[in-house]
Amino acid sequence: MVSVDQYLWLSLALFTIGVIGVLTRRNVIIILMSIELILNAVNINLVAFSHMFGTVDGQVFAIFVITDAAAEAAVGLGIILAFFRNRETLLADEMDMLKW
Amino acid sequence: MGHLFTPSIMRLVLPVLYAVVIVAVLPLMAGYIVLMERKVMADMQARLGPMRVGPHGLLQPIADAVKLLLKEDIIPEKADRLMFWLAPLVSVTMALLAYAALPIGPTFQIADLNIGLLFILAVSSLGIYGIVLGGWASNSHYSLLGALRSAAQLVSYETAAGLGLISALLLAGSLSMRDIVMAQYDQGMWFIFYVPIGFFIYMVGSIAETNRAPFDLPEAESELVAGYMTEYSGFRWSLYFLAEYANMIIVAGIATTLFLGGWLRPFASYHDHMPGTSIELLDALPALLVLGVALYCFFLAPKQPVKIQKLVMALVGGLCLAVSGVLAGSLFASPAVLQGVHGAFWFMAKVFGYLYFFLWFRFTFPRYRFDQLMRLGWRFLIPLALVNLITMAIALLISREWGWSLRLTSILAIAVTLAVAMWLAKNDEVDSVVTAAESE
Amino acid sequence: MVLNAILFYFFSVLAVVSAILMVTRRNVVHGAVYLITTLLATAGVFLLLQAEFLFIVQVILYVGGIMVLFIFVIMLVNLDVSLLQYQFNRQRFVAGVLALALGAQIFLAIKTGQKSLFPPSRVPEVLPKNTEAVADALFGRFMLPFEIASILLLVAMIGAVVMAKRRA
Amino acid sequence: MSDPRTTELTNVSTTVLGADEIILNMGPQHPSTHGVLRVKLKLDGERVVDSECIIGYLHRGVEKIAEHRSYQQFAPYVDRMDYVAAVSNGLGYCEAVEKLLGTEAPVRARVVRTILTELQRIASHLLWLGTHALDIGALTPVFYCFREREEILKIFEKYCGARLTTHAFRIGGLQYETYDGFEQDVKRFCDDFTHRIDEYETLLTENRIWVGRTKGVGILSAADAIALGVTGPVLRASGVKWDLRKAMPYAAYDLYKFEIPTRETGDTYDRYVVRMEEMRQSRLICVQAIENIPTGPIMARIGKVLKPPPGEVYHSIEAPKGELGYYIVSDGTTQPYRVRVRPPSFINLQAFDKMARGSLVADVVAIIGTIDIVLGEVDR
Repeated sequence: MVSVDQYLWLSLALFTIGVIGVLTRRNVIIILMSIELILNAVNINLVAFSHMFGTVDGQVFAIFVITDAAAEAAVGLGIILAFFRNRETLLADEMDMLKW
Repeated sequence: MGHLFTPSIMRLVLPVLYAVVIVAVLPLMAGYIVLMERKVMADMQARLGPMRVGPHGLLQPIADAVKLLLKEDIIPEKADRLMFWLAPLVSVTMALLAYAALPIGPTFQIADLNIGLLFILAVSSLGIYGIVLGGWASNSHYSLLGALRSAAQLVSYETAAGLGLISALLLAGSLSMRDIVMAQYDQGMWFIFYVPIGFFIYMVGSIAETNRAPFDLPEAESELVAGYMTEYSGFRWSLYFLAEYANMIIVAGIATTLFLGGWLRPFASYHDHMPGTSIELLDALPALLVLGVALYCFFLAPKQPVKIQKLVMALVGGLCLAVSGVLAGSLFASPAVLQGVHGAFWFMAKVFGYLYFFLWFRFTFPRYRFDQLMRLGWRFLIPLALVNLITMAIALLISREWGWSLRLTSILAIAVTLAVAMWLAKNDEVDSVVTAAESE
Repeated sequence: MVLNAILFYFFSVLAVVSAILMVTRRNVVHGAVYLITTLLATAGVFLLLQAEFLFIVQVILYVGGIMVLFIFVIMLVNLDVSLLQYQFNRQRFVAGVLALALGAQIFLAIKTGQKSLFPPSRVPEVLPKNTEAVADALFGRFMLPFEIASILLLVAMIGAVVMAKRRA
Repeated sequence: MSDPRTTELTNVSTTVLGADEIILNMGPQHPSTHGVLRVKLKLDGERVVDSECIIGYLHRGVEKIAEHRSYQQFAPYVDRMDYVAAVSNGLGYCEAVEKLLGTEAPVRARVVRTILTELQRIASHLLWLGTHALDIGALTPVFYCFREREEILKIFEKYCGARLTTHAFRIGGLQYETYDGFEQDVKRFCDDFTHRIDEYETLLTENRIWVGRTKGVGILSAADAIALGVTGPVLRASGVKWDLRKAMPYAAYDLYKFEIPTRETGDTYDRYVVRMEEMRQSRLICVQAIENIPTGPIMARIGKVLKPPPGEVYHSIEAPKGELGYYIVSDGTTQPYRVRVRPPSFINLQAFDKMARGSLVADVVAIIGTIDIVLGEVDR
């Protein structure tokens, strides 16, 4: 029988991979994608617990997490496009000037 | 051996059987839709269409398939090999996956998901990846431009088509495709009569979603040559082709299920309530129709120039005869069998009727320019779909609360939506003149 | 039930492997495709947890919407030179150790709390209509968060439009 | 200080977004350039900023060849220039040489020439309509147009044995008497044609998408048209009422009544309407001419060997594409000293840049179609 903690291990694994991605990668788009991965790991936890308690609140909250991820991706990609148009680079450690 | 056929195993075997049938029949059907398209196009353009391969070109799809299999499969030199190989696969699998919830007959349905319609929409929305990755992997400026354009078109028209569907869902009240058809059976009226504007919006949206007719911009633009499919050839190209036609059949299937009463025979609900008339004319219609086709084939057989064509035409005639026999035979069999066999016939008839409109539009309308296409989608179709949805919801509410008959309230809703449509179209005209002037 | 377990392990292995590939790949497009496989695997996990509506929202909204946005942006900035550059920043060792430490901490948290997790409730034979239940909750108890989420989306939309506007 | 390893690489970026203007090359081999025309478009995103037409791929040096041929020998070359309207080319050349000789073709020859030229005008416009609609995406009109054009080509074939490059006329008149049944064929075609034109009109004129794709596209004002020397339907669609058949009547045009259609705004839609109306007027001329073809000789009395007196002549006619002019200089020998052709397509093509600037890429295809160029005439 698949008990709840196995879902927790899965989301833990995805979460750590996401954090590694955010911290070690240079390309801003990969960083943004790793954040999406972290949000997904959180979703799995929410749904696993909602299944455990038999209620539906966890899933509803997961839907809110997804809408937030959508908003964040839209604005994040907008910033990347605007930044790329000015500085022709996508590397996080090259974005070292507050005002260019 | 007995335990082998326990209900849980049977629950698995039947859908797998249906899946195998559909996946096997689909390429053949896609091929014959291509032939139908070329024949109808030729007929509209005062010419004959394919006549050489087989009698009246009936074996043309098989010839096409063989040609496509034997053609050399070129991969551009600096193309991204993994993506180039993956892209057509994605678009074909997504197209085939959508058949899981399509109810062809009362029993002939792979899986009656309780989120059937949403599942099909979700899977067909993933088809964009096949196009976008294909355009990207071909590593040529033109196919990238074509891929981006078709992706933008697909995304924007999906919303319009989705909203058009929701207005029909309001009446059905359930997402499962079977329940939708049953709802139309219980209410005794196909949803197209309650919400025709929703049907119109869905039709326009579905044409744009399958990149066809006046919206076939991405691969038919004169300077984009063939859009995202330019670099593909041979079998890989035929995968894209199969995906496009499979999508067309799915879109037609959704339209028939939601608006034209799926496998229901016209006036289905009246037939059962009227005692006595066991074999009504409409029940015998399918058998008679196919019989007519069979006789026509036999009539044509001797007139074919080549001996082999005579043989094939006679064969086709025999096939049609067998089908009409099955249809007639099922009349006398138990009602379940009758429902199943005739249901499949009526479903197919409606699907091909819907596809005929696709072909008809393709040969009468010139192509939209990309910005006009986007303006039509965002500034006319989506607002109209929203208004249609709201008015339909209000009509439904009024008929539930105050007990008016749904037919009356839906007519009011249609009137209101039409008025809004006129207003939208009028100021859409004004805008297009403005943009034309300002673009000078 | 054994089918349930098999599917779970299949989806979780698929998710973890493609997540690792996503993080390590040099080519951004390959990374995006691997992320899409991870998202589809998690959607499968949602199905296993009887959350079909969430499965559909994940597939349509996440994979069909957000990831298309990602692929669009990747194509618009098809920076061929980024392939030649070094992909990991210089503090990758420190970052890696830090992330693993965080992971170990959470591991410990789950390990200790595992005993107090009570067993999963009996899976009822007739599945409750998940979509209706979610709809009731969404428009019933969670009315306020629903409105706030819609405003959030509105703000994000305006932000994205302003951001991407040409400076002409 | 950013990582040293990366700085030298970043400036090598080839980005889609970053590039300010891309040059799109619609090469000689292109489905919708009506022959071997190469167009270099400078694009800013979707909008055309600048365009340049590169021609010469079909240059055969026809005018140089003329200096080493006798007047009669050069007549077939003339058909190869605007191969879509060969009969009009022949008419222009023969009348120019007759003017040089100071003679004129007999009445019967002039009337038959008028009928054949007007039929050729309808055929040329039909071909234009079919390919123009095909470029904009309407797949059906091309087949209807070719069905009608086939009828006309049959009449040409019965009369002079050839369908496309007909060499139907001779200097001084006609070679062949009209075959019996000529009047009935032309009559049958004319009666049937009005119904056909209405068929095309129902398919395209009120079609919202067609109007959307053509109205306001490739606008050419009257002043620009005159400045660029544009002639023919393109000029008349910009509001200038100038048609050589009325202004300087030649052949037998002064015997018949017909109108000259003009429009005001000079966009692709107006040019479409003008050409459709012109087809109707040509049909009208044919009907009037067929009623009474005067009897009499079909060839003026000029010798076998033509030695026109030294001098020069410029004679122009209204070809389907515009004013087709012949400037011939003779030095008294049997071979012309110089033959200069004023081709309407070459000069109308100069208006392409004025029309294409500021329009979208998709409109470029419509604009090339609406100017109705034939590369044989542009390159000569």
